Amino acid sequence: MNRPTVTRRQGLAIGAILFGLLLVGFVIDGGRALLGDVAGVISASYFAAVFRFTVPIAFAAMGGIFAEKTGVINIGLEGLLIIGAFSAVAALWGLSATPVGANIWVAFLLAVLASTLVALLFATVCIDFKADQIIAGLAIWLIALGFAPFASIIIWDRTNSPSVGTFPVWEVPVLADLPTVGPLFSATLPVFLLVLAVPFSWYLLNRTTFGKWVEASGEDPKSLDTAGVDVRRIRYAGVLLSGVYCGIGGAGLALNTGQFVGSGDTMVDGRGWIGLTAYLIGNYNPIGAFLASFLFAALDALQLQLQQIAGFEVSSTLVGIIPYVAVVIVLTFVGRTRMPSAAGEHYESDE
Amino acid sequence: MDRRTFLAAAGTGSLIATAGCAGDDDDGDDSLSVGMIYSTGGLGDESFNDMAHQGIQEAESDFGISFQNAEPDAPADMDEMQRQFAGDDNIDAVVCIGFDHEADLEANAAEFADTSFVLVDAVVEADNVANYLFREHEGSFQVGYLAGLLTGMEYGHGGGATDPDESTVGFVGGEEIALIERFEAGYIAGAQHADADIETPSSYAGSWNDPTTGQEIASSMYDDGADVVYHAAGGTGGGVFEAAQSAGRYAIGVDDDQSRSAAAFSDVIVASMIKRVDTAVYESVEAIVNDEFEGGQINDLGLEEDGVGAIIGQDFEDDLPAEIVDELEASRQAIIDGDIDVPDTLDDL
Amino acid sequence: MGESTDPGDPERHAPATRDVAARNGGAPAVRLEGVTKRFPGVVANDDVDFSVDRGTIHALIGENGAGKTTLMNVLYGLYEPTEGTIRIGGEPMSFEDPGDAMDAGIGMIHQHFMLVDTMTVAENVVLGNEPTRFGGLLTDERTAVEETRRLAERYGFDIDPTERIEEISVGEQQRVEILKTLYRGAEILILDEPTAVLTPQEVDALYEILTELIDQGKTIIFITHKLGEALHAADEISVLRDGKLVGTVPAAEATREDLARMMVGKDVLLEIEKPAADRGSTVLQVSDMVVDDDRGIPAVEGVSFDVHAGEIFGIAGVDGNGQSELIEAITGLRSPESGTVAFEGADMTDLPRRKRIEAGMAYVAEDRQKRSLVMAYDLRRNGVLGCQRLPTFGEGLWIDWDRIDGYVDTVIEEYDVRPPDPGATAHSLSGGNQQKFIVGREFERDPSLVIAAQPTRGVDIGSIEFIHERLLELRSDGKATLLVSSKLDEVTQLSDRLGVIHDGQLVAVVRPEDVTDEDLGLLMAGERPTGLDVESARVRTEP
Amino acid sequence: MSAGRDRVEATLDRLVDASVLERLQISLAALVFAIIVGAVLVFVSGLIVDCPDPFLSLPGVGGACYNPFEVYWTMITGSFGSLTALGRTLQETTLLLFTGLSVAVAFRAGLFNIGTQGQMILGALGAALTALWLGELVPESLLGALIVIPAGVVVGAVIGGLWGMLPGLMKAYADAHEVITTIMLNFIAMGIAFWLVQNHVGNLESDSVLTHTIPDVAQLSPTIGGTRFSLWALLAALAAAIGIYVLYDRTILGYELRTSGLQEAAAEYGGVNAKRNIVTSMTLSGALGGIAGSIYVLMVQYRWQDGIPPLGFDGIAVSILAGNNPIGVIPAAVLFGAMQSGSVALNLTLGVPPELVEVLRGLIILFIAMPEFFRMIGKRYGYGSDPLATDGGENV
Repeated sequence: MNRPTVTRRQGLAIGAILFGLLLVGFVIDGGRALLGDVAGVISASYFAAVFRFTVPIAFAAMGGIFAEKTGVINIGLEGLLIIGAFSAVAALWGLSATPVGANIWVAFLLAVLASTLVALLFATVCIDFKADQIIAGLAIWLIALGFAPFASIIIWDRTNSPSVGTFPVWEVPVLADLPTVGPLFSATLPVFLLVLAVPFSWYLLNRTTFGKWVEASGEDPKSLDTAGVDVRRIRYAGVLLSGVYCGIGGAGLALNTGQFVGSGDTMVDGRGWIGLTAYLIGNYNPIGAFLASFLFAALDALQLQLQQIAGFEVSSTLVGIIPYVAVVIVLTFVGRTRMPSAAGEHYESDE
Repeated sequence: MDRRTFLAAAGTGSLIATAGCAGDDDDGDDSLSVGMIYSTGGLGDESFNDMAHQGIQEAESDFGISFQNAEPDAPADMDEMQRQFAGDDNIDAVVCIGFDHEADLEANAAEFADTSFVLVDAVVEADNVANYLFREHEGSFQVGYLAGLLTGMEYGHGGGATDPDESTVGFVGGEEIALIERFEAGYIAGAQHADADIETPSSYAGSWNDPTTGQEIASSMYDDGADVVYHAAGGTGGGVFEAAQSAGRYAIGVDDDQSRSAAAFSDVIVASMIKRVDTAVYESVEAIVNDEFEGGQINDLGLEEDGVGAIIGQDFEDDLPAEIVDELEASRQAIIDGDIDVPDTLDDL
Repeated sequence: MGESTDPGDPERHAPATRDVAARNGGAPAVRLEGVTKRFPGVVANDDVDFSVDRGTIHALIGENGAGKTTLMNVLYGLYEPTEGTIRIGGEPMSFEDPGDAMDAGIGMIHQHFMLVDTMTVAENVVLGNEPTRFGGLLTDERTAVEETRRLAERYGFDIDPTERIEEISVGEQQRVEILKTLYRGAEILILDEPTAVLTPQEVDALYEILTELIDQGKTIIFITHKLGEALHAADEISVLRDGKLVGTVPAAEATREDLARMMVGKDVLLEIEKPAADRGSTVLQVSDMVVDDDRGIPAVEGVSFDVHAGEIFGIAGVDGNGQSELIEAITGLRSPESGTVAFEGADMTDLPRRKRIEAGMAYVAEDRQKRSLVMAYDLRRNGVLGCQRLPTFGEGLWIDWDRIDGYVDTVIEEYDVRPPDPGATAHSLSGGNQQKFIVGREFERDPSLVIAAQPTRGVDIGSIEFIHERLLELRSDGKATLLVSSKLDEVTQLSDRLGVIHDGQLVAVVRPEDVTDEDLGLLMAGERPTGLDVESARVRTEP
Repeated sequence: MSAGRDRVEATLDRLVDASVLERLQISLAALVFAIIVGAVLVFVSGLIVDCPDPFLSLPGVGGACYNPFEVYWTMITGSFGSLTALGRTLQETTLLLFTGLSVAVAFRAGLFNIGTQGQMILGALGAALTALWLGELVPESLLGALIVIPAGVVVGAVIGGLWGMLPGLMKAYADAHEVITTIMLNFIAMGIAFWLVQNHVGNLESDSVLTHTIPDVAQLSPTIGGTRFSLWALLAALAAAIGIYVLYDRTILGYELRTSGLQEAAAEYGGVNAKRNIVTSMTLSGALGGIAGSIYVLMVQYRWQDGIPPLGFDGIAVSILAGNNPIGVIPAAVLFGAMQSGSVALNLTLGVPPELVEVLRGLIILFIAMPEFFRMIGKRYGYGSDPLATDGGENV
């Protein structure tokens, strides 16, 4: 059996260097002094924007990690993000007609719930009905991609929702008033949740009993089963967690802007797929996945900023494919990320 | 009127059903029947397609015509829809909305020489096609000028206020195509007309349906001191308005009066660059009804024809300083008179 | 048919010296009464009674499918018995799941280890019963490591709790499995075929561990189909056949012949009768082979030998001494760094695998589920694997399924392959049937050279006998055979000449009848036995 | 008579052995379930929207605007109810046959090609550019068409094949999972094609991102007037289906391709260069995707234009519904073709959003993915084996 020859850290480092090179390769235009421009763009508010961009990608990525670590490959992350985004806006819109009123927190919870329910469907299909996980995941994506605009038209008579309201901006006392770095400390709920979720996820996976069970469930479910732990429940937990995370990511995306856009690939626009690439590059480590997500988001935001500098030619199309090129290169040349051994396989207890 | 209510009320058979199924109220009626084919954004885009729809609905009530709608999923569907309508004996005229129709219509106009076509936003030179183009750069110049004037002064009303220290106005585009660059060029020229040293950052989201990116671009522009951001980015523009509201700055809408169609943001939408697709559709139908249809014609609609223009947002109509309104009227007149030459590409700036 | 006892230690411990009664506080540790387990259409265990005294080792033997594993799974709570009672220390028990069995002090070490490769020894030991801190919020890793180390020291295991499973040897992994059950407080340990994957040295170590365990009061039941092992290690032996308990005998009083008869239900030829070799011309000549393993490290370092028509040339050695790489180089699955392979006089070192098949080289691969069979294919499609380009089975571009069907039918009939249904995939066949099918497919093609690697690994006793007969038949037909096996008795009984491989080198080529098992054991361990006249491989290639 | 019937039955038995029958039952059951769930969705949606005269009034709930039966009936008449409807259905069917076969070819060799969409997009661009270039050189005649159309198809197949070869190489020589790499290559292909057309090879005059329209001589002329459907393309697609069936079930190469994808080590044991064959399978799969793109350009769009429909993803649905059987791809492609074509009528006649069809498609895939569900339901019929989708269709 071929063991991966590259450790996580090396993989990450190589990945990071790679992005740097790609970035320079794509962006340099006629040998202009790039660095000065980039430095001019990078500021605390730039990073604040990057964090907002990172939210859906990193949550999808971490959700994907939990599902796949338990042995269920969840390729439907994009679909779950769409469900989360749509439900958040639909819930907030619908709540305004109820006694609850347009309460954004309730809407947020409902969206997470909706995404989790779809994840539950996916879990049932994969775990109890032994569906091929890749196919079922594709189905979840396609269903969400059709359902969200379908329901939008039913509800709002058009694929794009009206504006329903956004998360309030919270400021961390004192820190938000600091000069240079202040903007980093005023953000909306999803960003704060992200900052909490990354270490939380890492801890959950690496320092808790549940994390060990997750790892065992994905590496060698039979060992876990014979140790007296119900593999089925662990796998359900993993997939449901991916639903919760994608719900947060999707709702965070939509409620930051306050509307749902369902035309084309919907407003999620491939962020779930980038999440998938992020956790592969991050080698199933929540911190790695977050860093990869952050890197992609930073690149995207940088591209948008550089465009604003007069005379700067950047093809947003080409910059947009960098994450995908990166993951192909990483998978092919840097050495395979090590998939959990039992990922994609059904497990049936002997009982 | 609600779209489905309309469809149910009009009782039109489907594009396909008309070929096979009966149950149409057109039969025996010699009023004009129009086939409407929209662009891929579809109805409900709160701008381009909805404007066209509005125009045909007005024509319906004013002239007693009937019409059928077709919404292509992809440009690939347009050819077939054109042919379906053109080949349908019950349809007298076909209105094609959007530049994506151009290539297919070239072939179909020749093949269906007896059908009258109306093409909006592109030109097909044929005897049976009436073309409507808009000089979006002229309208964009106007809103750019407005933006430039606003950023140069201290102004506060509604949900925003300008920063008197900064002299910056931004532009957010959808996909980077020639049409949108026309908006951008006119806008920048207008802003510079107010102040030659004004900063005009612009950025393209790369998508028509990514409000998140629109929001981030606009936010960064506001952070960098932009007082006004103008968008020509479809669904992505929703994020621009959101950013304006949270930054307490101003935004400019596009295509229709977005202070009304996106009323949640009326307190920051200081103006919209209106593109009267509704008028174009209405007038083209009127011409056909009156037997004045002129194929081969290119109707180039600019400020002079009221095809484009700056329309002040509903919350700002009564509040904008009179001198601004006067300046705008003056520049409008200057453009009409040819005293100002508005560039339509970035290279001509 | 039996297994040799451990070659290095022919003197098995004497059960009579063990003071069983002293430890036996009355009731037996385990007692099964009338246990019956039925599956739809099958009776796996039929009214089985037996008991195991505390502080003893009990061997459960029987052929594959005799119901040994099912019975132990009943005892371990994986299955609920259809009828009958389980008593632990005299108390009747009813186990819903393995958790209940564990609570009752029963631990099971499965044949395939239940270990998570990516986790450390300590993490595996505590899996499912992790010590926690902060009210269960976090795993207490330090306690886990310390607890594991303490247990290992107490039972004399040499093991580092912080190493990852994927980094330690198979024997060590087995010790981790034992630690897992001990950690859970097991008093009764069930081991399923514990020596199947071990080297002779590791088997020795295992026996020592088992002895240590019973000295500390544990009770051990182990499943095996190796008679020698049962005789050597156990105090008592129970024999199962067709789900029924044939009898329980004290190991001291049993003989191999008795046990074999009990297992199979008829007399079994334990000694293979082998007519004298009728050697012909050289068929395979391997010279100075150097082969790298997957990591690029030389695994075979300058091996030379030849195989003649009408003889079986055996290669004995502990697994992982370069056998696999050598065979792959000969069969064309791996390119050697240097050296040559000649087949019937013609050099074929650089020929692709397909040419070698066409030249008449048959190959029973070591890992049948990975190499010799496509598990998702039915027997028809497996029947043509490797022969698809032979003119017998197709013309030009086309495959002739009718002819293949005929061939496969012949193999199934001649080699007594019993698929559950005619369209069954290779997956659904038992190991024995899979191997018989492969042997049939390869042998029926009338090859001039057969290479058989571990041909009876994981195969039931009946099939082993069958395969051995077929190998001897080939020999009588004048075919050349290269037999590689880590089972010492197999190579010594079948081979005409025997090469011993150690650390990538053929340390000796001997006639099996000239050497003792002990000497072979030393050779396999890289030692040079005193008093044995072992000549170099090259010299001994000619008689 | 009776002898003849026996023979027919014997043939049927051979062709449709038990597991094929099971596969068929699962596919049909999935279809039925998807239709039922879709009907519920439509009905509930009809309760939410407002309409002047609901077909059904539920006390306390309101009026139901959409009648599921009417919805499905409209889809049927909208796809088969007239000659032009039929033409559109067959046009979709032809394209889906190629993309479905593309996916099935890989699947049958144990490889999961999700990259047909990207292979198709690049193949389409190749075909469009070839047609534009060659179309100027050849005479405007049947002869010219016979040169330029095959040339376009071949170039599309080559480009699609090369794009499919990439994940094949990565799988064979770097062990990179083809599911991931093909998904990524889709995005990359779309980006590259868009960028090329927008900045370099397209019609730079136009506001749209498109190439110039290919000359008449390069266009596959419609068989049914008023549609863009060419019988020749359909026949070619059917021939491809049969050819692939024969390839995999009757030829040595087909056997070796399948074995290589299913179990690389066993293929090597069998004297097959498994790595090369994995690359071959993916290349063949990509070439079929490229052909789908070529046909799309030459028969439907007459140019490359941004916004090519997701025929490659639909191909996955087609292949899965067909149990990855090349012959089964034919009815599956007809079904999905009809659904696509019926969705247009749905929107126009009843105002039901055409996205309903996308939901239905997803539901069908979801149900097909879980044969166990149907086995649980139909346990009394004694279903046994476990046909996984990626077992190379051995149970098919």
